[in-house]
Amino acid sequence: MTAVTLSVRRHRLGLLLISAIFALLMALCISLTSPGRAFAAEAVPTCNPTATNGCVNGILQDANKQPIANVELKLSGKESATATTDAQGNWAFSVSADGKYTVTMDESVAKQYGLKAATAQVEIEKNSFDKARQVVRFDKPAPAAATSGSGGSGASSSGKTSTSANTNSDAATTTNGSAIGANIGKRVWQQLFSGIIFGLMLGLMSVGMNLVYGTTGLSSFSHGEQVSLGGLMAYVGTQVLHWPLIPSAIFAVLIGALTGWIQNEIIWAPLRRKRVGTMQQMIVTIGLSMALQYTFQFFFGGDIKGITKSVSASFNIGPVTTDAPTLIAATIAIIVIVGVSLFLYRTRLGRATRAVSDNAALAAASGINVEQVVRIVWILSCGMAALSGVLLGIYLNGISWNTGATLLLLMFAAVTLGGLGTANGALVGSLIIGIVADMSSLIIPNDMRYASALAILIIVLLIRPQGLFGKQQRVG
Amino acid sequence: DSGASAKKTDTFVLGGLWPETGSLAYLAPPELAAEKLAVSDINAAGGVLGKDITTTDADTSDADHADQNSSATQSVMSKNPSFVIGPASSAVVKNVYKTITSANVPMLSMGATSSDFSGLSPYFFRTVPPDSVQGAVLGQVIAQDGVKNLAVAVFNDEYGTGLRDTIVKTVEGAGVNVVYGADSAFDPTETNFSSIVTAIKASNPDAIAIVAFDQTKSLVKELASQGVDTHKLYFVDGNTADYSKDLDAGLLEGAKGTIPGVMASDEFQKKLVKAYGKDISTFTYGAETYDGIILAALAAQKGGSADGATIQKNMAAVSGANGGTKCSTYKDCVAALKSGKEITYKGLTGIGPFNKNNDPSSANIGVYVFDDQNVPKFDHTQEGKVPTD
Amino acid sequence: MTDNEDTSTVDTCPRSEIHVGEPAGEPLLDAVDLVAGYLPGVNILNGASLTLHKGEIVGIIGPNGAGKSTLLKSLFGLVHIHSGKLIFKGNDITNLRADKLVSLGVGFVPQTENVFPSLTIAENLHMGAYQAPKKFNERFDYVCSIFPKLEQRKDQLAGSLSGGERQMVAMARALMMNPSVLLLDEPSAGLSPMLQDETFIRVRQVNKAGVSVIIVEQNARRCLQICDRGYVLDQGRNAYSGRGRDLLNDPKVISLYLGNLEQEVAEEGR
Amino acid sequence: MREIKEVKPEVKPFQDLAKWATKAPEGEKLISTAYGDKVTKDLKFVDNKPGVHKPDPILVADHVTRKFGGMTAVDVEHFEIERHGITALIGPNGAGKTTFFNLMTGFDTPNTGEWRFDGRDMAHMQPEKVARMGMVRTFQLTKVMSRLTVLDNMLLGAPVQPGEGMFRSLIPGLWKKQEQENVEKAEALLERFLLIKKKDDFAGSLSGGQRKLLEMARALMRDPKLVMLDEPMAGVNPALKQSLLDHIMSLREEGTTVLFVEHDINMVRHIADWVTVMAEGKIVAEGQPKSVMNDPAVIDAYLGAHANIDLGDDSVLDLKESEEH
Amino acid sequence: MDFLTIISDTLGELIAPTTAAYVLAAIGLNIHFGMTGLMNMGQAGFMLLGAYGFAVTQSMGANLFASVCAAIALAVIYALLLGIPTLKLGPDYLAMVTLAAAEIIRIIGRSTAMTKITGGSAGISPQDFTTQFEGTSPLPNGATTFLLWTYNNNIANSWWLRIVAWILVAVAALLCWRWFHSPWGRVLKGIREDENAIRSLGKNVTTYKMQALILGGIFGALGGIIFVLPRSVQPDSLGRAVTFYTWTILLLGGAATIFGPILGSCLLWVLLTFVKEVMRGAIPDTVISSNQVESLGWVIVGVALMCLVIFRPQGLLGDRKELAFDA
Ligand SMILES: Nc1ncnc2c1ncn2[C@@H]1O[C@H](COP(=O)(O)OP(=O)(O)OP(=O)(O)O)[C@@H](O)[C@H]1O
Ligand SMILES: Nc1ncnc2c1ncn2[C@@H]1O[C@H](COP(=O)(O)OP(=O)(O)OP(=O)(O)O)[C@@H](O)[C@H]1O
Ligand SMILES: CC(C)C[C@H](N)C(=O)O
Ligand SMILES: [Mg+2]
Ligand SMILES: [Mg+2]
Repeated sequence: MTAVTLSVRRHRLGLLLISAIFALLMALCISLTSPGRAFAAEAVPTCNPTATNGCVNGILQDANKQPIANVELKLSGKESATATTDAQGNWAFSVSADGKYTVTMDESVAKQYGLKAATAQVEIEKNSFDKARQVVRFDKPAPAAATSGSGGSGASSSGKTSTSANTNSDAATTTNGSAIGANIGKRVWQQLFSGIIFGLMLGLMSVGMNLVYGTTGLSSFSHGEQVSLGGLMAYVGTQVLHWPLIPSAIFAVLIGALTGWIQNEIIWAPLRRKRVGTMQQMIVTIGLSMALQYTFQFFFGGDIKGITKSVSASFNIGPVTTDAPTLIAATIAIIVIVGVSLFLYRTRLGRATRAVSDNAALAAASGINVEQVVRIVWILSCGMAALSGVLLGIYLNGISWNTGATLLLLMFAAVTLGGLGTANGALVGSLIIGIVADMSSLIIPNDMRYASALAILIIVLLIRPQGLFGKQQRVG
Repeated sequence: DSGASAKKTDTFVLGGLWPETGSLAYLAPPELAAEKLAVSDINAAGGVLGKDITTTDADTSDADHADQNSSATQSVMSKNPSFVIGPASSAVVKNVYKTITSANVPMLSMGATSSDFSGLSPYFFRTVPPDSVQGAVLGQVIAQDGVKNLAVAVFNDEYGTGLRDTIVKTVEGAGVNVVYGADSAFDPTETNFSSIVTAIKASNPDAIAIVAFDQTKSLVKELASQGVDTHKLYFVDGNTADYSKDLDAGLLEGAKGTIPGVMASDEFQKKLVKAYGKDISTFTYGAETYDGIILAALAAQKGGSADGATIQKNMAAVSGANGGTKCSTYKDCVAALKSGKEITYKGLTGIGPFNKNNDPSSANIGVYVFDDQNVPKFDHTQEGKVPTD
Repeated sequence: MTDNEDTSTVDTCPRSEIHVGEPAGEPLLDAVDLVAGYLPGVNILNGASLTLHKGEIVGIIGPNGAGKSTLLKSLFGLVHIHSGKLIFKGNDITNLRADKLVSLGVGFVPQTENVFPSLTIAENLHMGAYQAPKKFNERFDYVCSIFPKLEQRKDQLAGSLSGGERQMVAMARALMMNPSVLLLDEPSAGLSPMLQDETFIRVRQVNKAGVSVIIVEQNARRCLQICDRGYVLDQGRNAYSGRGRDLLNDPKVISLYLGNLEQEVAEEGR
Repeated sequence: MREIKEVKPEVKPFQDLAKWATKAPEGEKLISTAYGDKVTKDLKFVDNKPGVHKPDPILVADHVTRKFGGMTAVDVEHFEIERHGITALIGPNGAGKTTFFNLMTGFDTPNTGEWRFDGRDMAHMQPEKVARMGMVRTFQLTKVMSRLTVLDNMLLGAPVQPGEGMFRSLIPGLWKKQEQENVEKAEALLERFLLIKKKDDFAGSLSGGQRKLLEMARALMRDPKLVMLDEPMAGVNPALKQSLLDHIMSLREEGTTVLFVEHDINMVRHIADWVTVMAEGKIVAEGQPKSVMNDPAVIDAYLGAHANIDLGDDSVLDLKESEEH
Repeated sequence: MDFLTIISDTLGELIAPTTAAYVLAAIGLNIHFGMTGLMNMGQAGFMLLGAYGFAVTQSMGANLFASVCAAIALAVIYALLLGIPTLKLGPDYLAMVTLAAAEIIRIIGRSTAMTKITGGSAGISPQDFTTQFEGTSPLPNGATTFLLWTYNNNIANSWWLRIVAWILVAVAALLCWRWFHSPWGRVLKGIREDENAIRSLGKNVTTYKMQALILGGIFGALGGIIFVLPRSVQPDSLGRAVTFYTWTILLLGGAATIFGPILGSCLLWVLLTFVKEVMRGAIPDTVISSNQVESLGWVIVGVALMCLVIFRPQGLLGDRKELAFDA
């Protein structure tokens, strides 16, 4: 084994450079001539461990993350070398022998930059993933266990790590706790905003779903797939056919509406004619949902498809960061939802949809073409679902074969919360669900946020069993 | 030893459990290609015990389709396989391994990296090192890059939280503050990342480590749209993939990722594409799949029978636990075996012989850096011993 | 009112083809041997026939479950007709969709579930005028003159109305379209005596104004008083038919279908 | 003209009713009249004024009000029902009769008020408790269990029995006998109500009138102390109605008190011992049927001017041109 | 692919523990919906609770009987908590609340915060909770071939589990038969049709509904135990989809029938396996890739399900006449 030991005096930059170059050359020679053989420690710009060398490296920063350049660090132990930090504060030693090493720098530098320590001990073991590469960070607060030690060691050897890392992570979690507390203020507005946006998207889907429920009494489990369909069709438009976004979106909505029309003609209308109950129809929607979902997967695969590749520039409105597509999507959602509500409450056809839902036979007896009304409702509902799929795909940065399915429960929750069959209810319910879900992650773990939205649903129903906008029926 | 698999047999039936659907579906092509390639290489070299090997495959889908997990397993098991390759993800392995191992059929996962699986069962093998290794490497890379405040976004899954724990442990040991995600995780079925990103952003990290599968795309876009720096991201084997088709050029430039195993060589890549018959965008775990199958075939060849118990007994030996002639193709290895020698199969993955936990005793972790087209480019690899405790 | 001199004018079914007192001319609505039912294999109507001439009021009475409502529903396309023929103004309308019939000028008040419970009264009436929204105001005033309560309560949900109030809404809804043929299924049920009478009188009034009416009633005496002709339906078939007055006074019809409660009460009162 | 269609011989017109349309021979009563006579005697001396006290009340209500939004649907100051009597509750549509029923039976909660049934306070009592105390009602808009057979509908009306417990139902020995008795009783009632042929059909397939009948028959399964019938005869064929009135009267002799709402004045005159008139939520008149029916206020608000006029008469049409007839 | 394997695989589903687990869940749902008209859209919640109750106590070392009791107790408590406030809701609203409640259980069970108890999203591994059950098997070790099928006798997806599961099913079906034809069952059906009418007849509707909810929930919990025994406790594997499948099974077989759940479950899983096996065997990889075969399999099952309902809406054993009167 060839061990080259270089002893370099402090503050002799020239010599250091020369020796570094020399070492480099040597190392090159050695590695060229006899690969696989170890070589002595040396300073290198960056170090990655291999079978033959380990790494001791780090970045020298002050407490404000400012790099400290041109500081000399000394490696001692099995092998020794000296390195100087570069403009980014980077330094690295490549070592060849396993064993303990100590990295030191001038005490005065440590004092000057308020670093916690000027020496650090590490253990290198080339064959071990844990120890082949050791990172020494003098900016790290001294571990509690090491304060009594000799000036405190930066990165403790991994033998000790088990204890010190534990105390460390405890400390980290406590700081995390307070950090989260401080963060809440920053997050409230942003979360509220995103909750509203999400609520609007959800509203667009739920209103459509509610329309079908309101007219035919059918809870459609395949509505989620109609949403996915919209998003995926927009993806086809932009990424496969390479159309601009707007024609693609229109294409998606048209396809969505078309599927609404077709499925009404070939599935729902015949089922209604056969007087099949809504429970049974619901099972058909489950079947349809399965069939559609996996058809999407068949054609589009299991991954998430981005409708737009680009991410538009974000800007701030007050405390909220957002971007143009999000705002446009929200505006479209509002316009469509308001339009549909007006349609339901102000137009003859809208009233007819409610009449059909109450009593289809009587509606027919009043001269309403029930089939026509239901057809329109299906087209409208699926068209809206497709639109929401497009907007959602843009807002959530992608759509996959099962995006809609995962949102189905929230749609149901929104619709129920607002009161089944009421148009305004679906919107208000969606907003509540959206806001509660997003805001609750301020308090409870993020992975439980949908649980809070659903809990709200249950609480509201306990107080108002008919939903927020539902009307109670009289008995007797 | 009991059951049908104890009977000596010379027909080697290879069972395959693949993530053909679900959020890991993008990894199925390289694995299936590797299976085809391995089978054709083996059969070209005369098969196992003189007979061609046959395959039986099934799709396990995601772990949240547990029914499909088990029905796929059932379907493969019903063909009395000598050996099962797969499933890829830890969560699915957890769902199905018992059915397979209890029938004394050895199984080998090419991707399940959960640290908990070391020594899971004498019949469970893997050609990837556990996450304790990957996590350590990634953690050091993060620390080495001078990150002071790290956010970790992981999905709540066997693999996600396990890997997170080692990353967090490593980086904290190296002086990095974990400002977000040390003890939270998001739902694997999450589609709306806005509140997660808001929380991450509010915690002011210098860099973010992401442990997830396909969810990564939406998360990255959401990060970008909320104005978070996406050049300081750290990925893992579940998401270090080619994003050139999904993200704006340059969005990920400089981001890093780790993948256990070696980077597939160009030659191997070409072979895989040829065997698959279609273009493959990522080659993750192709080599691990290939080596796993070859090892099993060699084990059968060595033991002189293609039943599960025999294969299980000889897996460690052919991987080199007892030393012996080094050989790197099935053909050479079989020749060596036939001449009665102990062998050490040196495959594409460069892993060491199986240790007592049936983990590779040594392995590689590749570190990749994303280029301006959002394609991960191989940077360097770190090799080492896999700890056994 | 108890003069039952001429019972011979009442037909029992086998002779039902001789329609005494039947106005000459083309029938407006002609149902021939209708066979219809709800479930496959179970026929409720077993060859019921009925003729409505222009300007007539035709009453249908019969025991419960005889098929009166089923007959009306099948006339209106709400129950599938298996065999038989339905002619309206010379055109075959067998199994024609209900909304088409509405546009042909047929109105219908069902016996049960005859309002839209989650719509307000005004909206219910809007639905009545669905095919002619322009005429809404004019017709609305008209029906409110019959049932003044509707005007006061026009924004109340029909689902919260009392039984009688619902009945008013149902009747009013059918009148909104200004139909030329009106099919009424027990329009007076649940109404107070005063409104019952009022209803019958209004039926006569609209009839005077040119609307032909088929009315099913259990308030048979009142009904037969205003009917030009009446049918007695039993087990899905015509059992008797004849002029309203004649049926009213026919002892057989009385004992089997009408009862004599009224007379009894009247006697008690004396 | 159309072909002659022959009636198939096996279908005799209306064979069912013929059996029941027969009455007791002239001058004879079919049943004992002890309770009836007592009630008649008792009520003879009661004043004909609203809210009057009665000798032997089974139900006493005080200050019961119910508001819907701005409208007061029920506002009953004091009201009593005579035990074993047949009391008719009449009044214009929307007077609050059904709402009053709902309040008394626990299906709705009043804004104010208290009432006692058989001496027991009934406020805030659940409907099922009310029924179990012997106060059974029917619904104006019928409620039948559509996908249960008519017989099952009837059996559900029977008092709670051991077989209706979750665990006891597993041991048929515990309930078979009582079940059999119930079936017999139900069949007898169905026969009376001309529904026996429909016994095994789904109740959902009944016609409007048949549902009314079933509803009433079901309420009688329990032998209630007080049965509250909400327009039981609306839509029932007059001949059948008449025969059922005798049945109602016979109920009294079995100890049942009857309160009914009805718009058929003849029926009220025929069987009611006492008539109460409600209008706009208030009780406006009470008394013997004859006197109440002749009260001009009642005639004005409820019976109408045409009550005794033949509607076939052209005089009812306020039309100038009456060229017909 | 040889035809015999397809057949034996497919028919294997007939006796699979999962099939039995679904039967039990569907029997529970039948008591809820078929008899009482409770639209329980959260049967998976009962199953998950049962599975947790069993597996958590097992992994803590309780004995088998205690664990089963714990599972049942959890189901009962959940039913009470859910029922007391919600049973007065209308059917569609009840459906939503149960769906949401089941989802809440799953979300909480899988959350990182609960990892210590429930194992978080990773769930509980079989070795932690199946050993005692496997230990109770009277069968000899090894595997047995019976007719077409070979399974291990005692371990995991074993004959022992199959025997226990189907005995449970038989007992449940017998109990249901007794209940359905008793006055108790009649009251429940009455409630299904019109609870106000039942109230007016003096039956305590809330008590009956609660009894039904608890009873069905217990069957659900038992189904949950059977469901996890051959695999692992994985909260996501007992999510909404399971509820949907259970509904499908119930309506496929015919609601309010005794054998409907059994027939429905067998049919659904047999069909599903058959379609996929045939596709896997019959379609060459060159036509469509093997993962597309999988999706296509699900598509076909979805379509088949739709067709079954469209052409036989009352379910295989249901009564067509009942459909004429939609509640
Ligand atoms: N939806 C239905 N399904 C099956 N059978 C029905 C249905 N509706 C009515 N029926 C049956 O059809 C027969 C006739 O019913 P319909 O309603 O026509 O009688 P109706 O003469 O109008 O009697 P009512 O005077 O009581 O209203 C009855 O025997 C009834 O049981
Ligand atoms: N839930 C409710 N909401 C609003 N108004 C109601 C409600 N229930 C009843 N009403 C009103 O209260 C009044 C009394 O109704 P109720 O049903 O008691 O009348 P009724 O005397 O039974 O009439 P009818 O003879 O027509 O059946 C009616 O005007 C009705 O519109
Ligand atoms: C295929 C891999 C991405 C799977 C991952 N390593 C896991 O254990 O779940
Ligand atoms: Mg009728
Ligand atoms: Mg009333």
